[in-house]
Amino acid sequence: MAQVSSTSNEQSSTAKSITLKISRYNPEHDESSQFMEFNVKYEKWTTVLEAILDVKKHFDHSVAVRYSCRQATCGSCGMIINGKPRLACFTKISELDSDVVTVEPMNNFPVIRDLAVKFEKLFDSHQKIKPYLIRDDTELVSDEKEFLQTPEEVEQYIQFANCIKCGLCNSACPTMATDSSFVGPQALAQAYRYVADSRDKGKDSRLKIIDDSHGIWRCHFAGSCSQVCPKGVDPAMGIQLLRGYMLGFRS
Amino acid sequence: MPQDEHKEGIGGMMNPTRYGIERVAYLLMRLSGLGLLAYFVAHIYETSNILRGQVGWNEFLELTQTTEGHLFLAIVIAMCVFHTVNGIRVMLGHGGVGVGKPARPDYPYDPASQNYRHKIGIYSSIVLAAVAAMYGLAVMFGE
Amino acid sequence: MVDSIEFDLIICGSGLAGLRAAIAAAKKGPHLKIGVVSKVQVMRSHSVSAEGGTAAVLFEDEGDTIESHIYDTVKGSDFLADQDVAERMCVEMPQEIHQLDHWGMPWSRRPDGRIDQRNFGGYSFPRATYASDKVGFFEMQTLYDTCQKFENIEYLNEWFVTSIIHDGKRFMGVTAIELGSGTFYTIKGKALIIATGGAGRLYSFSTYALSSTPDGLDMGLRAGMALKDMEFVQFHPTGILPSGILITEGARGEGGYLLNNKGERFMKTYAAGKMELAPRDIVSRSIMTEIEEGRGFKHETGVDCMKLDLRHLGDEKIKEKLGGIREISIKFSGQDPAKDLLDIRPVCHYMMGGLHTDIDGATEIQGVWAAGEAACNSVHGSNRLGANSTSECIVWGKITGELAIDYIQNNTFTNPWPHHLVASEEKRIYDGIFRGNGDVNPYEIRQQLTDTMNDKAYVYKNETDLIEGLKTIRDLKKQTWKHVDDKAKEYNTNFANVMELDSMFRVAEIVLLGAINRKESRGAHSRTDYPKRDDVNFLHHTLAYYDPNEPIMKTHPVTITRYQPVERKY
Amino acid sequence: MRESTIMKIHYGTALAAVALVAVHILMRLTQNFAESLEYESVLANYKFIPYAIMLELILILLAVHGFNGLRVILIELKQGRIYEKAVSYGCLAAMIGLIAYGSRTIIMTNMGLV
Ligand SMILES: Cc1cc2nc3c(=O)[nH]c(=O)nc-3n(C[C@H](O)[C@H](O)[C@H](O)COP(=O)(O)OP(=O)(O)OC[C@H]3O[C@@H](n4cnc5c(N)ncnc54)[C@H](O)[C@@H]3O)c2cc1C
Ligand code: HEM
Ligand code: SF4
Ligand code: F3S
Ligand code: FES
Repeated sequence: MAQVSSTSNEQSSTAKSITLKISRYNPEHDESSQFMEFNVKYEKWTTVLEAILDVKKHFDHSVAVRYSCRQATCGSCGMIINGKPRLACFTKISELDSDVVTVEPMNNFPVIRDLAVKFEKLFDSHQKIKPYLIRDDTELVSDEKEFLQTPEEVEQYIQFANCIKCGLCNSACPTMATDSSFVGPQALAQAYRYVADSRDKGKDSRLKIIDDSHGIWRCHFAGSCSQVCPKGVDPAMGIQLLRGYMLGFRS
Repeated sequence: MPQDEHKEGIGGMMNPTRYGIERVAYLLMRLSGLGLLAYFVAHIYETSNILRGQVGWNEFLELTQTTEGHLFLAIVIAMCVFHTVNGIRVMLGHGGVGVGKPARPDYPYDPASQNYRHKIGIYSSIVLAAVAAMYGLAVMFGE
Repeated sequence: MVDSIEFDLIICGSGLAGLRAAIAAAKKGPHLKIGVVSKVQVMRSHSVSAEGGTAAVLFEDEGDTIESHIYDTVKGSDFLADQDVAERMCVEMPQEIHQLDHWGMPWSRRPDGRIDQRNFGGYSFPRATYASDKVGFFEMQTLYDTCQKFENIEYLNEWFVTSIIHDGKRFMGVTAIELGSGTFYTIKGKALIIATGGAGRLYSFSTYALSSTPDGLDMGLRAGMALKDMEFVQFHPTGILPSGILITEGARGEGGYLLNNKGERFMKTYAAGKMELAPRDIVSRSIMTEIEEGRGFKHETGVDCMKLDLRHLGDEKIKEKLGGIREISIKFSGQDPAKDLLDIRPVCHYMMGGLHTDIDGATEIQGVWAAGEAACNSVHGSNRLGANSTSECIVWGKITGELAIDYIQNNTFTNPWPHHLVASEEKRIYDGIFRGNGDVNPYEIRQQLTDTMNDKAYVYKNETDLIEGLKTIRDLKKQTWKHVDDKAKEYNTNFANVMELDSMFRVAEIVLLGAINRKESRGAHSRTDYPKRDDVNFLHHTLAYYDPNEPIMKTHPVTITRYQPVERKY
Repeated sequence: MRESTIMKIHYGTALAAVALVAVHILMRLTQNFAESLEYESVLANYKFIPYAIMLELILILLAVHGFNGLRVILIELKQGRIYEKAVSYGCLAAMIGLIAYGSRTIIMTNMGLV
């Protein structure tokens, strides 16, 4: 019996096309980055990631791009699309409303090649703010049950727990644009995520860590981080609430 | 060669066109802060002329009592008002006031911290700054 | 000389299983060096996509029992599960849920602060522990973040492991390419845990991450281990069109309906007792039967589909409990579950099979364990129940992590390093693949391979289709696709993609051979030409060993402790 | 000094300055603009001790606030131990310099040394 198979690759008659401009750059070999242009067909649901992979499959195998889940949960595919940091798999070509789609590697991250960037600094900053529950009894001893936590208490931090570490916020933040030592909105929002968790007792030690000359004070509430976050994390809110503790507005 | 961090640089930091009014406020806050600092230093120097006696003071005063001087002063007034009013907004924000409450985000995401309260704050600082500057001009040129 | 680094324990794969193993090992062996090697950045692993729940018995005070969890699992498996293994999982699970809670997992809660659970397919009690509909994501986050506490874990982000090095008996190390720089490395180690996840990208219509290819399975296979029960591929009833992204079973667990073009809840014909919450194999078959009998819909892409109705749940409940799939369906399909019916279709979702292990997750090579979806310890038999997979990952992650440390601490390691094996692996990938030539586009071959799997080994299978599929795949394999056009060393994903394709061929062949050999219908393996389960001839596991010409197929007995096979009815 | 202490001072000086600058400007406005700038009236103001003290306060507050603001901008522009030390001490020196210079004016005028 015929069982219809692949769907995403089929082009129906409604297919339109755009010019996809991909920034190409291999720091080991090239002086500077250059754009390569490709003509790609798209449907109303085609994402920028699919378009890039289409190019990789059929026109130029060497395009370097990071991707995995294709459903906006793994945080791999952050890049600058038409001037703004976005997830390639969560941006449909049809919603960009433009005949030319330009993709570049994220700003404020060193380029490995083409669209792929190094994340070491983001991971290090994340680790630095102690992103885990701090209390004596985190290791379960046989028969213990859960720590109780009401749905209202969950609501205090769940928003910030949605962070997929895509780095878009760090790419948009104006402080990150010039300050290599800034911890960045991603890590600061995670510091708040754990501070706001009713099970956590590590507030003081975390506040100490981010109270640094390149810590939380380098955020000026520009809000760009929240505007580009694809998961509704709203790092700007978390950071200001966290700073509220440090200024003594909250306890 | 140190690794190129691919930072956006000052241009990216200053670019006010991409992320809405909050980013404009950020830029104006910086510029007005620096402008005021420059004015402040100049102002201290200006007033020190009083030590040179009435003649010295008046000499110096004449230098500033020109059309350009008045325009400059109007800008200083604007910067001062903007920086002060927006500064109060920023301080409240930094303390966690008016930045919204944490809540489960629902798609399409609309960050609560980028809310109308702060937008109104920004717009009113701009408007107040403009009004103050105009008032200043009216007083200065109204002589 | 090949660059070399060294760890005590190597964990290949950084999904739920890999990270749980890393924590268990780091705790047990605080002075040992643990390396987590992954071809994606550690927390980008496929596991973040798991949506619906993790099964565990938490409410014995309200009538749930471990016994019942075991029986549901065994019955769900169509009696092919090893029952001692199923028991182990169900017994260990409750405390793992609480341990995750102690590490910061944001479980959804009841008003009184206790962890909440929801209903899932094939269970006789609501025991899928959930965190909205992003269970895997939050579990990965909790494990990843907890890993940050341990100084003896090191992360090798974006290292593509290509082979396992052993001296015939005992594990010695692996070879890998650091994708960023393109350097070929040997990573020496005393023990290895394979946690490379499932291989669902063998199918073109799939819920899996694009990185879920069978590299790990193939690596083990080439190293001499057996793949077990590979013919059992699970098709999830509700993959949304056109992308194939999963709409979690939790959507039906919360009360969603499946509708045919007559507007009927057709599941009443097939599983009146459980309706939409029958196990996945049954629901998927029911959907395909409905479609074949003309009661389906056509999606605008021309594909047949069925409808999932969540409208009666109401906007608020959908936002609260199914926020993730709400986002997915609005964004990717333009359908708001509170207002529209969702277009869904059975989709490749899970591999019951994997590297043959015993109940402890030990493989046939000393010093190598396998955990998670890459392993087949036979807990799921021929059909996995929803929410049991993350449970498996967590339980065997912990078990293997601890056992590997025991092994390292209780043995001495002095064997000479087999340089020749590294040399021949280098030759295989660099001469055989990187510098290979040919003019056939490997990406198109990959597309054809996955399309073939979709067409010929989908929900319903039959001899003709399977044999045709096998022939197509063998023909494709002979074409000249083994070449890498991208000649740069740095971040060469083209190279990685062709290596993935190489492994896909070997594993696809085993899936099809297993399916051809199993002339019965059991669980997810459903043959129209042999529609009945045949316990006389086929109540056994399938094993496949590597051979350059054709895989060697064997069988392996099923462990039955307390439940004798009976007819499976819901 | 801890960064939080510095920044608390930054906010504190800003707040205090709001009040004082408001008084300063309001007092200018009580008079006609041109008149207010006349030598005699300015001098009279300086000689009025409470007003002189207020001017001194404003001077200190704004110098501290302004130069710390400058420091913030500068350490965000470029990083490095030596550079950041230079910026911090440079701003501190400028701050002290400006306060000293401004104080000279105020004290000398107040004491009638003109
Ligand atoms: C969409 C979806 C939803 C699901 N929802 C649920 C659910 O609700 N409940 C449930 O119980 N189960 C669910 N499952 C199943 C479950 O998510 C998976 O079985 C489980 O996450 C597998 O985890 P893992 O740790 O074994 O492997 P994975 O998370 O798949 O990780 C594999 C790892 O191996 C690495 N790797 C692979 N090859 C190589 C190589 N060559 N070199 C180096 N590293 C390599 C990868 O980089 C990755 O880190 C779902 C599955 C899917 C597809
Ligand atoms: C009188 C009312 C004032 C208030 C309420 C005020 C408030 C603030 C606040 C809150 C900031 C921090 C902004 C941030 O971190 O994003 C700031 C920064 C700054 N202020 Fe003021 N200020 C005032 C007056 C002045 C004056 C008179 C000067 C000049 C001497 C000045 C110079 C600066 C500078 C240079 C900065 C740094 C700019 C930046 O980081 O964006 N301020 N001010
Ligand atoms: S806060 Fe948002 S933008 Fe930043 S890393 Fe997390 S998910 Fe990405
Ligand atoms: S963009 Fe940057 S300045 Fe603060 S509010 Fe966000 S971190
Ligand atoms: S591919 Fe995972 S977030 Fe885009």
